[in-house]
Amino acid sequence: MLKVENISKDFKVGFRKKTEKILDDISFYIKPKEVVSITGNSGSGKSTIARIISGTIKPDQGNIFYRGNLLISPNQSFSTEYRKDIQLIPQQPFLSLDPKQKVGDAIAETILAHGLSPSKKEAAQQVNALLEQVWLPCQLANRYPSQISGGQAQRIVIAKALALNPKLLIADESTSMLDILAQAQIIQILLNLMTKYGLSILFISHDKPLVQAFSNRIYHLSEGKLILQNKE
Amino acid sequence: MKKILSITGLTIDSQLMHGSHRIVNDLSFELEQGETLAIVGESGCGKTMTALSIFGLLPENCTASGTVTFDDCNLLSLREKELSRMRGIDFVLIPQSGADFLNPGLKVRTQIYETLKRTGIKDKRILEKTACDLLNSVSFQNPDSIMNKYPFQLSGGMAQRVVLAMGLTFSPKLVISDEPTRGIDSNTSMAYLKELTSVFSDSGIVIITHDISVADYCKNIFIMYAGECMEYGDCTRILNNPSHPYTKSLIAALPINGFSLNSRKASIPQDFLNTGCTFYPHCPQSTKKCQTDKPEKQIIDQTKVWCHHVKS
Amino acid sequence: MKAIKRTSFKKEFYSLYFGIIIMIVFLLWSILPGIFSPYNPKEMFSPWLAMSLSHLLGTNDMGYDIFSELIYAASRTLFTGFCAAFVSLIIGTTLGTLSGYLEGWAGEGLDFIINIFLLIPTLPMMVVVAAFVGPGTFNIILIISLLGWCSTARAVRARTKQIKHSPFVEALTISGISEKQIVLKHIIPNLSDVIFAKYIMSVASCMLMEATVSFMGLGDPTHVTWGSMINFAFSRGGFSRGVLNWYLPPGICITLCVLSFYYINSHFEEKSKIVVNEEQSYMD
Amino acid sequence: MSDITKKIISSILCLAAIIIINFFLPRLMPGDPVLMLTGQNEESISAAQYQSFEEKLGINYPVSIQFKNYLVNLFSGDLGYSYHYNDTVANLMKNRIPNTLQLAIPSILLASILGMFLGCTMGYTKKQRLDKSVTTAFIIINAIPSFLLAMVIVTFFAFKLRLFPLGGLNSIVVPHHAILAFGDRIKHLILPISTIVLLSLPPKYMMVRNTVKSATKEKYVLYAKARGISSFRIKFVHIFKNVCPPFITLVGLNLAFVISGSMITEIIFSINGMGELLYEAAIYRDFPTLQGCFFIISIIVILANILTDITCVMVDPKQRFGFYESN
Amino acid sequence: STQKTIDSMVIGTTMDIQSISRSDYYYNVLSGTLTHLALVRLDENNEIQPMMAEYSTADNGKTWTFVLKDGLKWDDGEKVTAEDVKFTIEYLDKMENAGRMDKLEAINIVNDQTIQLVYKTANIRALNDLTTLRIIPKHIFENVTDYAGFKDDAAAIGCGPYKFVRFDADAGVLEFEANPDYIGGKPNIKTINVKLFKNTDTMYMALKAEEIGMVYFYAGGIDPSAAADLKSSGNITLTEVQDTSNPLVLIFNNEKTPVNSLPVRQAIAKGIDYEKCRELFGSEYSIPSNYGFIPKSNEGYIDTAALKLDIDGAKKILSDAGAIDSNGDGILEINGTPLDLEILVRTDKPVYARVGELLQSNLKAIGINVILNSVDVPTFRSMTETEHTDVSMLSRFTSFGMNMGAGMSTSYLDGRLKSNAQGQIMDPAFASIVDKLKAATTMAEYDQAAKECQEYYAGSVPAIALYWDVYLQAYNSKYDNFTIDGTFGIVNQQTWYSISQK
Ligand SMILES: Nc1ncnc2c1ncn2[C@@H]1O[C@H](COP(=O)(O)OP(=O)(O)OP(=O)(O)O)[C@@H](O)[C@H]1O
Ligand SMILES: Nc1ncnc2c1ncn2[C@@H]1O[C@H](COP(=O)(O)OP(=O)(O)OP(=O)(O)O)[C@@H](O)[C@H]1O
Ligand SMILES: [Mg+2]
Ligand SMILES: [Mg+2]
Repeated sequence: MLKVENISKDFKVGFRKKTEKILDDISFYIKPKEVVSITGNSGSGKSTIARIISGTIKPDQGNIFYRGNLLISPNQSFSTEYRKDIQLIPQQPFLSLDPKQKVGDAIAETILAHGLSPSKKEAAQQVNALLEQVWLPCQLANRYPSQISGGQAQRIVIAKALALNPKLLIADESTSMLDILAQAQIIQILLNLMTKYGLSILFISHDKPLVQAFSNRIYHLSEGKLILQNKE
Repeated sequence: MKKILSITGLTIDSQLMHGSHRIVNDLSFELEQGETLAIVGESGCGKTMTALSIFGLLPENCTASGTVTFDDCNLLSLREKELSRMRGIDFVLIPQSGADFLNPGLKVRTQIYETLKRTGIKDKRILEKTACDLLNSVSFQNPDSIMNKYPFQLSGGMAQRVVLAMGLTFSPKLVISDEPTRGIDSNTSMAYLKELTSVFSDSGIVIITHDISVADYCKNIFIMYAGECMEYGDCTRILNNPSHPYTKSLIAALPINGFSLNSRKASIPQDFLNTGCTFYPHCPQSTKKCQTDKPEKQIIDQTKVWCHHVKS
Repeated sequence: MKAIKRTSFKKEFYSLYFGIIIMIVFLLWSILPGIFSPYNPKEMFSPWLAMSLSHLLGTNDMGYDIFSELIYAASRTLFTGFCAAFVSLIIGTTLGTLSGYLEGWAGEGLDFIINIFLLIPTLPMMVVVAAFVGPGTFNIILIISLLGWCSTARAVRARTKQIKHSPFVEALTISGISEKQIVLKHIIPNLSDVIFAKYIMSVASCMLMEATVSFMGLGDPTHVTWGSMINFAFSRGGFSRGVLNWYLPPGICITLCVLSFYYINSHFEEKSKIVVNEEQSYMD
Repeated sequence: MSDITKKIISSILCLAAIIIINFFLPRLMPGDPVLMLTGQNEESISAAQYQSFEEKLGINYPVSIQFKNYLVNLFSGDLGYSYHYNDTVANLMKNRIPNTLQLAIPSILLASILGMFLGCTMGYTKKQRLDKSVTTAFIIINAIPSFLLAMVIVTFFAFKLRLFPLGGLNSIVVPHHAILAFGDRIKHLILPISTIVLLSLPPKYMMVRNTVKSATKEKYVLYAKARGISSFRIKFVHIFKNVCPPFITLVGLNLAFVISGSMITEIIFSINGMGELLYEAAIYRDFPTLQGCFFIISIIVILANILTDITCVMVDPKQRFGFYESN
Repeated sequence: STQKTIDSMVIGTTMDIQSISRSDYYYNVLSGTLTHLALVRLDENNEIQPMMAEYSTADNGKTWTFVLKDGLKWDDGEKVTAEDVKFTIEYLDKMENAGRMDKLEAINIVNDQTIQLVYKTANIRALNDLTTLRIIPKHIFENVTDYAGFKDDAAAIGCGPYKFVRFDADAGVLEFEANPDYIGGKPNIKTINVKLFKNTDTMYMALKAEEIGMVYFYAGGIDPSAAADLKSSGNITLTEVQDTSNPLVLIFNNEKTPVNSLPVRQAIAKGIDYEKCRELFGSEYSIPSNYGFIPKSNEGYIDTAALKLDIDGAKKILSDAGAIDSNGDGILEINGTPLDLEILVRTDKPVYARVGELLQSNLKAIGINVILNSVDVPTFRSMTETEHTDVSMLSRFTSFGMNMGAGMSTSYLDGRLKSNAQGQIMDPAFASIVDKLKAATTMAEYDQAAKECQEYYAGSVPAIALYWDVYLQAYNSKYDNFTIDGTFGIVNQQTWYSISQK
């Protein structure tokens, strides 16, 4: 479904043209209904991979194919027609919410932007359903990001991604701020969607037991290289 | 052992447009010198708010009542000026989610240095060296290049570790660390916990977490649900032999136990139930009594439990 | 626990009431000046009368009743101030946001336009424009708004650049929110602090700009506004005679007007930070 | 750094546009370009004079040659000749720019520092009442017409209290000793500078206060407090760093404002400066002087623009590291 | 105790002096009171007196002979000669386009000190023009081609009672010191500083604060609205100077409707509240004006009927002329066209707008609708002086301007003149009066023509002087014994010898 070929990425550091190689010739693939996990030390470049696939930064080299079509390359930016299919759950939930927008509106906005609901009223209902799915009371929808807790923010971000019924979900440390129960709940939702709609997941996490528990393949990222690890 | 912190009847209310809403209800616990306490609870149950209230850093629309006794003075009644003198010296907060909490406009170096300067170090070279040591202790290989970066150039875990490192600068009596290990691999987080307990061996440490393995590391554990205390006592005893139904379901949901979920829905009730146990709507064992009466504190094996189903 | 705590907000209301009352008074003045003013503003009494019951604020150099003049000047002043500030705000925000948000030559091009306008020194340009279109309220609004938007645009541009680089905008792109919506629904609300500061300040400046324009001999002296009252007081000896009751009241009116506007707005700003808990809004 | 190169290119284009406007405006405007360019009117000019002006200006050459001459003149520092002042425009400016700068530079510095200081303090403070009263005070100041404010300042400090002189830049008899002469100048500058500072302070204050106010809700402020960082440092280092770009832009803009906008102050304080020159030139339609002022102010604005943009990039690390360039 | 030697005095002025170039209008005026001399001057009774030279005339004013006084020296020590006078006339004609040479047939230098001007036509008022001809040194200027740009200190060399010392543009100060070699002897004040203000209010404050000794503006007084304040401040004396100008005039363009009809003009003249005008706009010494237009202190003045408010009279004139209010809106119509009087006012002088408002309310009472049309200065100038597209306007006639050409304000009002004519009288009767004025060879002949002219004004009302002002000049009360001069007011060459200090 998604094929990543020979991706490399440098980051600028310092004033002159000094750069640092973060990703070096990365290749992997994700099949439909598959959970692929990436682990690695902190700062190894996992989030960078996620951001490249979701189209917010461009790779320096390499191509990414989605369903056989070229999705991203150094001189092709993410084409909007796949926006709905590939969703990222970012690592820092607070920073990725508009401080002046109520969290419920943030979800409703995404739904409406993709025409997934005919009217605002229905969008509101969908939002409530989504919030329930991620174990949040619907009153929370009326709060601003500064008025919710870390875990709640993380779940809002997840709900926002799920709202679009994506085909590929990139979850970057998505359960790191959740309690065990909520985490289990989210994982179950994801597994459900996977069987029902053929969702694939790129799961980025540190939590070894968690990763072990439900992924099909595990990659380990270290010093810019991606190494396949067999499930133990 | 000397008592460092003792909290009784801590209640936090938030002011919203159409009235007030209770976040934390009647919490009590205490902390001795050298003790590590884990606060565990589902997300949104009020852990961070509890920590913030101790520091006097609640958001504008929230107020705390009750008593927070630290060093023989009630922190809740202190003025902002006195509190700000104590913050970072007498007690330290290590916040949840480092990247959100670092100033995006300042270099890591500036932010570490200004923290270090609070402890009285002036010399540039000593500053540099101490900062490097600190960063090393949270498994950074090349501290110097990290210090020259801006927070947005760090990865999530790196930012978290920078914040942890900053937390280690002080020699306070009380440390509250809010989900310290979020987004860090387990080796680093264990190393960090070791460092934390050895650096602050004389202080009281509170670790807010949802990671049972982290909680395992602590002496006592305090289990919260929706702003109220469920179970409080020795850590190993509670984890191995949970008595409260909520604690039981927590442990059942661990990945090793196969994500098993008891019937549960929305996480926190928006209004506190004046009567009855807070957990009863989701409790597999709930009875009529749970709905009407507030559970009393029970003590089993030196563990405090608030549940009708547990008999001492 | 459901008890509604209102005491801490009560005090907030005082300034709100103050603002609303002032605003209503001024609006009534401008809609129905005849009802409030004791005399026709062009009726002549003896000049330089002091304050008295029959002439609340005395009379001016021409023997006009100052109080009546003050009331009759309200509509034109309010209109000029709010309109000119509003138009320049709209232009400034639009161009500023776009030039800050757009990448590449589109952004640079807009920036270029802003710079060109910035380069036009307001004063001589006003002289030239005033010479072509002639003095008059509408023309003054036109001139002020056509030349006054640049500084808003620049400040907005700088802030937009900053916001554009924040992670939440990145997150919005990932959610597939169109650029248009990002700008309209997310960037602009986050600019509100800059924009509002600008607007508050420019309402008053626009009201006064007219006075300055006539100070330079470019205004339309045949229409009274608060600004031109001050200007007349200044140029017709009101200042050297120390006729406070002539030049202070219009100044106070301008200030009150802006203050009331500020108070009303800041009240709602505060309010909006405390969340509506009962009803759900979902973007309407 | 390519951002800055782009900036410089666009500034050069801007300058070119200004030059072109400057050149064509009098030639395209209705009326006789010779009269327009000399600032004369028909009655006061004889046929012979007209002819000599025409020759001097080279109006009857083809436009391309005129433009070439204009450029050559411009780059050799010849901004034209003002027949109203009977002097070259370059000379007029040369005499007046230093006077204006003496007012402008201290005013800008003071206004920026004060605006930043008060704005940060009031935006950050929890004392609602203090904040409200200071803000109200600034709104009031902002609503005072500039000439009235200047007059009130003169009347009170110079006339009633006799603390400062009533106008001009020197006393009638300048003391001989350099230090005394300097003191004399300072004494004359205090009131006009205070006036300009008061006039340009409110917008800056409001901008900083509002942005700081919304920034106090950010999480990094909370953490800075938790670390016990002094509120001074939080205000002026942490928050300010992040609200800087729009502020710097505003300050940069102010440079142009102070140069042309100090007009009222210069008139009331009888100072021979650019503002006054511009005012007179506008009133008398002294086109060459207007053109010259226009040109010089344009250059100043362009420079200020480049400078503020560069500073913004310097201050905002995300821009500096081309955070967004990579996508 | 009064003393006759004064160390220094500061004169404050709002005159816009940019440089000491001879072409700087206000510096030129100022120099005429301090450093430079003209051949003749006007005294307080507006009569010509010798200044640099004694004069005599022959051929009914065709030939004028001037004998320079003995001992006149330029500040650099050179002698003043007849050559300098000749040079000045020729040079200024070239440089300033002064137009004197057109009128002259010859300039004959009789000897070093004697010069003869021969005019083409006899002109009994030729000397009027020479009062502002300030003689400049030939040896300095003969090589100066850039007359306007010549701002060297040498440009200020004159032969008057004072010498120019310095011009400090930053401080806005011009310094002059007494010229010990002056033939009239040493003036009473040693140093005179002229302080330039850009704003009248601060200047008055400086006067009150005794920072300056007096305020001065050429051909004008202090602002009447400030008079009361200055007077009450205790240390300031106000002096009256008889004005020979018309400070506020309503001028009609006789070619435009409705003011091309005589009854309308007459009705307007009767419909204005002159008392109120003086109260609101004039100084307290202002004088009610007459139909004859020319102020009292002018040469050739005759008494004509005084202008008075007479509403009934005005109404009667209008109804006799067939004006009726057919649509009942309060505005009269003649042959169906309403009496809309458009008055042009300039925006730089707020007082005109005020006067306009007064006229508006006055004339409404007699059924004439006034439309105020405010325009900026250049537009005003081009509309009134070049294009003559105005219907009527408010303006000010200066004393010098009124005396120009044939005098009697004809250069403002004669429609035959293409430029500067603000009024538009195309009437042949008026044209012949103007020609008569020009052709006068004796003062008696001139006065006769002047009489006819004023009678014409009174009969045909081409312009209305709203009042005749007496302007006020203010100085610190410690000074005394100023000499008053018709052209310059209290600052003039004679004042420096009479002034004293308490
Ligand atoms: N400013 C606020 N006003 C009102 N309610 C708030 C505010 N901030 C947080 N809350 C609410 O208070 C409750 C407790 O929040 P808190 O941040 O303490 O949770 P937490 O236990 O730390 O959870 P997490 O593990 O997700 O961080 C949440 O339900 C949250 O929605
Ligand atoms: N904008 C940027 N400019 C420069 N360097 C950056 C930037 N963003 C990230 N980096 C660097 O890239 C490296 C990888 O970052 P990334 O966020 O992908 O790590 P990660 O694997 O997600 O780590 P974590 O588990 O801690 O989140 C880090 O060393 C970081 O410092
Ligand atoms: Mg990451
Ligand atoms: Mg939390």
